[in-house]
Amino acid sequence: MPEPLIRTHNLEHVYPAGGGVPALRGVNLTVRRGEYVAIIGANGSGKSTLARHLNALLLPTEGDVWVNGWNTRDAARVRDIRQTVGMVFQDPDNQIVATVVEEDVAFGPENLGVPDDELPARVRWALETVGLSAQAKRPPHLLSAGQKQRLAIASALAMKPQCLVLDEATAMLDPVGKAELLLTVRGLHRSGTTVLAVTHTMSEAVEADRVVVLSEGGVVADGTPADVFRDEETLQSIGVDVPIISHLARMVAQRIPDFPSDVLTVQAFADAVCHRLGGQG
Amino acid sequence: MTTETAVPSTPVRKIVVSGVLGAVAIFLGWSHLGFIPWIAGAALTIMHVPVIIGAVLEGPWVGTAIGLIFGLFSLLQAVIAPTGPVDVWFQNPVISVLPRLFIGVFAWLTYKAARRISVPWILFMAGVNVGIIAAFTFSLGQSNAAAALFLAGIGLGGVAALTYSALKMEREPLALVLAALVGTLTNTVLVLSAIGLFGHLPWAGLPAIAIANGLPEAVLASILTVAVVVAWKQIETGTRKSSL
Amino acid sequence: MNADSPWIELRDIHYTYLRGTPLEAAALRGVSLEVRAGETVAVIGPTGSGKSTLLQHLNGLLRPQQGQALVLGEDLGNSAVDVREIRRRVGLVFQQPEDQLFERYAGDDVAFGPRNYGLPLDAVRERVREAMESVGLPFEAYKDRLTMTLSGGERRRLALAGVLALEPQMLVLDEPTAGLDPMGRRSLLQYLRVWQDEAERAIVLTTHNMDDVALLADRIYVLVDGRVVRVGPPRQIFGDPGFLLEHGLGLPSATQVVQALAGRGCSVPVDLLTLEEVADAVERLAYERV
Amino acid sequence: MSASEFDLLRSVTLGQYLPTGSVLHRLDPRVKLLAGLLLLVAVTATSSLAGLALALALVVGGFVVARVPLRYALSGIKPMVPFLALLALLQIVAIPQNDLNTTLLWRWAFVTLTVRDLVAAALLFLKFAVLMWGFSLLSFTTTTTELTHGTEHLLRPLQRIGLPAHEFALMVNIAFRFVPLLATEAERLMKAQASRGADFGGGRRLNFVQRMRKQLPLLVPLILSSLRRAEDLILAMEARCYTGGRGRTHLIHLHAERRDYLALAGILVVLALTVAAGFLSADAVIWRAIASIRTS
Repeated sequence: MPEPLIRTHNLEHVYPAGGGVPALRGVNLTVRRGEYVAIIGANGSGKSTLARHLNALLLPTEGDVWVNGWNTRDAARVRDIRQTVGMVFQDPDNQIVATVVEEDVAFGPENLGVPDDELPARVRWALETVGLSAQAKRPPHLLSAGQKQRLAIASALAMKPQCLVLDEATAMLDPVGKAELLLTVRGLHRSGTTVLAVTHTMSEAVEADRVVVLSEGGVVADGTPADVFRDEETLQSIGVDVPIISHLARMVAQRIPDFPSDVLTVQAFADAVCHRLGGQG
Repeated sequence: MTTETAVPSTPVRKIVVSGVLGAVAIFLGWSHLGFIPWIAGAALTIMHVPVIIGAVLEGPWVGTAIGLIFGLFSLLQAVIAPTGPVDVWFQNPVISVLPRLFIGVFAWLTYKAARRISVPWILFMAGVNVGIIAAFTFSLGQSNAAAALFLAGIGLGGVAALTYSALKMEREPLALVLAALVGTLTNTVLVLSAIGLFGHLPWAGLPAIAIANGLPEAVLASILTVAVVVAWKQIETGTRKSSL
Repeated sequence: MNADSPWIELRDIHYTYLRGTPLEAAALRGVSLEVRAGETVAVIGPTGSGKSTLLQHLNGLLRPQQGQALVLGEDLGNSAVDVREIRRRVGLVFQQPEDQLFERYAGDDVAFGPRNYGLPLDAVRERVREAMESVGLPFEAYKDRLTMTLSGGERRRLALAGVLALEPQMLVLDEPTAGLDPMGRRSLLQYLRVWQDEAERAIVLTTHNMDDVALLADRIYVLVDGRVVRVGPPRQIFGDPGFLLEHGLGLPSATQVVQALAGRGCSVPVDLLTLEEVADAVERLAYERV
Repeated sequence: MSASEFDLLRSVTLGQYLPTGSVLHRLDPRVKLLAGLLLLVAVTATSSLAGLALALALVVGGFVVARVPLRYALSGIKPMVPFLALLALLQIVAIPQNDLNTTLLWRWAFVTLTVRDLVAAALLFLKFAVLMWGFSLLSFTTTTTELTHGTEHLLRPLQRIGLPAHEFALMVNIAFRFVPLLATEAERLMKAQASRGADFGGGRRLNFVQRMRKQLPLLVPLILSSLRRAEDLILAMEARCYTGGRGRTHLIHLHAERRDYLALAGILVVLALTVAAGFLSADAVIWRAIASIRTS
């Protein structure tokens, strides 16, 4: 079994100003290369706190976190860890450093000391991947929120990370922006990047092939979206909504007994209906 | 939203906080929100408040850096987009940039010292101030008795109010008020002295301007500094309750 | 303003930012809109269609450069109108309002509005109590809380309370549920519905969440590039999903399912809006085939 | 009444950069920065009208080359004309220049007006104008980003003696990056508070306390929000492995070409003449030349 990309062991975190209440209570999580994992939970469940341990922005109060075999407590490895795990944050405006799009993308590689002559090609590749090549010379404050988030992804990509953590990256986007961002992320995952999406938007969680549910700092569920979203009651009790479609599927299942209730997307639901009607007709 | 109180001051933090508060200073100047019209067409500025806040929160280096940005910007604004006669003098970096480098340092020193303030120290300071005002009134009294008495009245009133509130306030807000007062007076005194040095204004007139302009600016700066820092570091003060 | 005339009537409003400068940008190009007592009107449109600019004409933050804005019988075109009184009766809440809180204690922030209108302390306290209770922030428990220590959802409801404390006749909300987690969104919508049913009140809101629109709106205005391209009840507007998708607008979940079913030949009535209706329609389809 | 009282913020466009794409725009920013500094030194150092006229010609020529409409470029000085006139008058009254061998033009009670007074007034006006238009030309033709790059590259050799050139440039870059954000934020704050009865119109004379009560609820959340944004940006920069200037490579490299050296040399010559004119008392020479033509 190859070493997982990310592994946490009894990870606990207490914020100094948090009044002693642990934000994370003993989280054990492993993520293998190439996985697309969604981390969901109500506000205050510890989602973002967990995400910020994965690139050593936060260090555990108790327990350990390993990235690519390196312990995040090992100061000498912090740079390698952050190069391996890129991160995109929630607010599009507050994560852009430079006053020109292409220079912001270059910021990360410049910090890594990527040789000067390699930088232009890398910046062009990153902007190409997220579809922002035309905006290279423009100031960021003239971009839409969706474009700014894609710029943030390009800036993380330019460091050639093995894994990309999206910390509620679609929360402040409109539907068009959300769809574009999810499309970009799906493309990255298909080309081999491990993706960890912290979100409370169910349409984003359904994109993943594995869902981890957090509540009050602990993992309460970990499985495929279909398994996790089958149990609507417990999820609602910890303040997590199921995708609207699984809610609809469950309502139909009450009316038509053998209707599959583990359906998650609009298309899957429509197929199930037609299959159910076709099969009977 | 919890902010860690004891946060190590890494180089990144120093650069970012300086840049962001520097942006506030630039914005206040550029949008004229930083100018509050005062009597006789003069305007009080609060563009030095971000410098004081930066110094109090992140130390003297950040205070100096924001002071530099504030100074360079006011130089640039005086040259490119002048609005009043004062701007002609502010085209000279010794007047617009040099004094602003010291606001942060003095504000930080006062803030650090004031946190260890004790009642006898307050009374001692009150005594010192009264002495200064007395000497000043005596010297000015030679040439213009009426003005001297008037200014002395203001000065004594100020010291009395300050001493009373110092005895009443808690440690942290008091330290912030003193940091803001010293920071503002540093700016006013050094800028006016530089102006005096270049002979733009007669030396005799400077103390009057210092008090007429400097004191209200100091009051404004301390109100703003306390309101921001106390909210940012979530410090409970005063009645610890809303006014309802 | 007689009884049945609309509370708000915009006629052919044009607005251009920075008019006459090289940075000129036309936001509204002839918009007409009407809001009647007790109605909930939704304004939907892609980002940059002029939604926020339109909303700011409803409480006089922006005055019409061209066309007429009649709000509660006053013509906002002429500058003699007491616009502060209009702003009291038409409460406007901006996007991410939690960023605009400035008082240290929650109670004081809600009191900002009533104090601006010179109310005595006990009247202010009563207004603040009522407003905070109506958004699920118990007065005694929350009035002395530090604003910065409240959660994002709580601060957004506090900002809403700050407007409700002025006892407005109308609420104008710019993306009220944007960025909230599902629980926060549900509770906010609940408070809005309760507020509207309490008395004859109207709501105008913009949002990208089409499920909210299907749930709340009596009438919908579709805005594209500063022009109203469609207006009508939800069933009619969402009955033509192609048109909305074409302009980059989302669809309520129910409509998405209906479209997917239609695409596969299982025809269900096209104007279904809620999940219950879809579930019943599928049930009917299943038992018809038997 | 179309412009609302909140529009002032939206018009806060940072600097007056006009992308006319002229050769001046394509000059190496280091040359333009050095030119600005040289102009500052030359204008303050010279005491000769002729020299200043030369510098003025250089700046106005710059506007033409940069294809900046002259009326627009020079209009910036309009608000200052009354003040400059006032200052000139003050100078004449306060610092009489009637001792040297100068011809007396006019006398009234204790006020004396001599040729030298006029020259002093003209010097004051010209120095102010040349400096203002010179730096306006700089801001028309150079973006803030180029300015920070130019400054960083100019200061880089000093980095070896401990001057934090990289840190300073990054800080200024962040400041320029945040000003437009603060502008939109402040506008939203003003509108939110106006929606709750705050009166920013301020048509009638608000006294000091009223005005402060209006401005404080605006400034506190504005500064708090900039501190919040700083916390996010710190995380974002750390997540991208920023640990200070050492070992950092650079995407942007400034290459001075022949035309840059030529331009700098040209500017140097003109400004040297401007200063030299003062020492060679060129004004007197020219004055005598004009006088001799007139009398012959």
